[in-house]
Amino acid sequence: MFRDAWLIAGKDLRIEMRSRVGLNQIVPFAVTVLVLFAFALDTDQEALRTYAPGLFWVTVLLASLLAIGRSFAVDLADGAADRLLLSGIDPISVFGGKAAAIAVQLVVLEVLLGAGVVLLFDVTVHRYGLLVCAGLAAAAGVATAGTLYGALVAGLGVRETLLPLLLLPVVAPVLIGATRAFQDAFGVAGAEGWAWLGLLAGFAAIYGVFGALSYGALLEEA
Amino acid sequence: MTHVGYLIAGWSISVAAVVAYAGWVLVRGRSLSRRVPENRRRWMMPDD
Amino acid sequence: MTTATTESTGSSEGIPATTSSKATKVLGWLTLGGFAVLVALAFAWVPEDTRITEQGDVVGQFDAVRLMFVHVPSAILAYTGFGLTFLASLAYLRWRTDWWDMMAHASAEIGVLFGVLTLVTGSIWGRPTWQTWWEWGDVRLVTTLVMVLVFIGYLAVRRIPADVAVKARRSAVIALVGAVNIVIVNRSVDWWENRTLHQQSTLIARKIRDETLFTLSFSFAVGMVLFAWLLLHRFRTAYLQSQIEELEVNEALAERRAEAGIDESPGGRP
Amino acid sequence: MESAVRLRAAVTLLGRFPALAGVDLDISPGEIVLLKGPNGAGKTTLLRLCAGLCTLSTGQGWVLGHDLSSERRMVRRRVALLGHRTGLYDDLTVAENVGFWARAAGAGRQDVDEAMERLSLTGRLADTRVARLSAGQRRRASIASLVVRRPELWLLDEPHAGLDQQTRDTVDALVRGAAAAGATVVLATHELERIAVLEPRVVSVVGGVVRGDDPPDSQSPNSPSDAEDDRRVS
Repeated sequence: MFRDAWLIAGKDLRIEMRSRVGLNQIVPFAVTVLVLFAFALDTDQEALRTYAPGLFWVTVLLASLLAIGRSFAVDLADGAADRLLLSGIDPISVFGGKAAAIAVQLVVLEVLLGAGVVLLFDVTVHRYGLLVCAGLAAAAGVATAGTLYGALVAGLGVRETLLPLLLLPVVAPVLIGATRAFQDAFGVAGAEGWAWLGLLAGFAAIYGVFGALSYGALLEEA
Repeated sequence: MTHVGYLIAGWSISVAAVVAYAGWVLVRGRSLSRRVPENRRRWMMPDD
Repeated sequence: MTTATTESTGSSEGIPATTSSKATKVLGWLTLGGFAVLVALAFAWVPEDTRITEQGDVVGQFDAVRLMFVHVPSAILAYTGFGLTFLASLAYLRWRTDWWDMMAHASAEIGVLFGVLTLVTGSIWGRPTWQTWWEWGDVRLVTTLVMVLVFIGYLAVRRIPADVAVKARRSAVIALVGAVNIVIVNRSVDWWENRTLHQQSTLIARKIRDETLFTLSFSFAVGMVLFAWLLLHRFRTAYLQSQIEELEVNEALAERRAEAGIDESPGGRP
Repeated sequence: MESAVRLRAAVTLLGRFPALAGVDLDISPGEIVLLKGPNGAGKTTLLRLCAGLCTLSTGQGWVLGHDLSSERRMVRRRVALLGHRTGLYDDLTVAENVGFWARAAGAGRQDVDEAMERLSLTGRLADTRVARLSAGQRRRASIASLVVRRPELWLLDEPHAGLDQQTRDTVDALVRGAAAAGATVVLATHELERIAVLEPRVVSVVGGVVRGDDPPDSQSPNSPSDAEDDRRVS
């Protein structure tokens, strides 16, 4: 099971490294969104610093929609999705593999965007441990929920517009939790960062289990 | 009576929305019913 | 609430082409009558909400309290609709029958209708009493909003032209995830900023007057009858839709067989 | 001995369109069956149904002994379907693609090398990204990633369409090889003469229905008995 998940994740990541869609399109898109936020907030350095955590996570969520959509588009492009069904790989492994690949991409995105936030919005990090853990847990949560919803809308023909509508309300708790944790880590508000980390981890766990259990039912048909 | 504007707005929006929805369902039900033979509309059948 | 238990006697001039039956007619008149009584109770019988403080000031919601009788039942019906969708989706995944799928669809649609009404009437009520149209820190408000959004997405999936079984299965999973999500959102918003403006369990604390309490209970009853009436009609519409689709498939099947040169007329889907 | 494919009044709906309108078909293990019929007759859907990728709306069906309505996952891992689409990832090389599908099927390094060799995908071609291949090369890579699975039932949908001479010969060799190894082959093609040397059983599909064998079935040696019929249906 883990071997197959590893195989799927490796395949997805290798494709992303080769195609460079993430590096050439998704990351620039995310940075553009950050810059637009700065314009919208009228170069008020203090406001930017205060809202940096929220802006950061809104940006990550928007960019994650692209990464999730792409993960499924790659399989659907030339019939590989059918072959995956025919390969006999356990759906749980497919779910795990795809979610892991998306999570890795999100972590890379977070690192790059985090650097952007530190540079552009002039924030200072106070608690590195919390920052790293919250980043990882949030990436896992978005990746598991995103993979589940990506599969839900894959092949329905309208996924580009449907995925945001379905996924964004569902990941709202991640936005709340991750923003609070980052506020604590950046020292802009005295939130209980570690408690919020618990929420993020719980979210990832629930969607991980739920996705793994229902993925087979979703893939059963063609 | 105070807050008359709020009261009228709240009650009338609720009534209007429910009436509009119910009307839509009824009209749709009628037009669909005409396209389905009687023996497939079980709730209108006499007891058998 | 099966269609089989709501049969009416057939009229001599053929069966009318509607989704009505004896049961829905009774429910319909009950709703109309109940609503008339509710309006009378809410506006003539229930006194305005006032209290006199120790300093002698008159405070309270005054007549705005009469919005309670549309807002609270709307919220109850919305949650009833979504709860029913959740149960029907679970039942669909277990037994895979169209009946449960149609039930989930019908109740989700009604749930969204009342969910939106809950938000709108709540906003209208909130303005005079809380001095705000919207309060982000309020748990119930934000939870309801997210829930309505999730089920609007659910209905969007249902509107996609796709294979019936595929759509039913995917919708059912969305409803289940949506229900789980409601709990997570509720908990996280509660943590996020627990400064709820809602009254905490006013019914139990007996802080409201008996007239108000009775009228509120009465509005629940009227709401439930309305819900049953809407659900029956909406379910039957969905049923008719599926029947039409089945007829069309049979027709297409016969055509296809004719194309193959098979003359025997197929007696419907085997 | 159970049949490789057994369909009884199989109906498959694509949306509301009955692509298959009641198919009865028996295919014995080791048979080579050629599906012929006009475009839109339902050949592709029939092959996808046998692969467990389409649902059985009504009727019954078994492939390699597995029920098509309840055991499709078992069916899927034992068949190979070569469809119109290649099932390859454009951004990976030929070797990576074949390697991925081989590992997904639990095949080893040896199988990959053998398959690549057989479909002449060696040398520089192996390390070329699929996006840069010609249509014929893509098809060969697609076939290689199926060969590594050692399927018991081959389902080939227009395997010759739009290909160069070399690839067409490769396809013919594949069918011969599969038949020689004892696998069952079902293929839909317009190029009857290429396959004729293999003396396949020809089944004509029209309007979503199998119209009987043509020419008359050459008495299949291991057609299932009636007793087995009853047991399976019950």
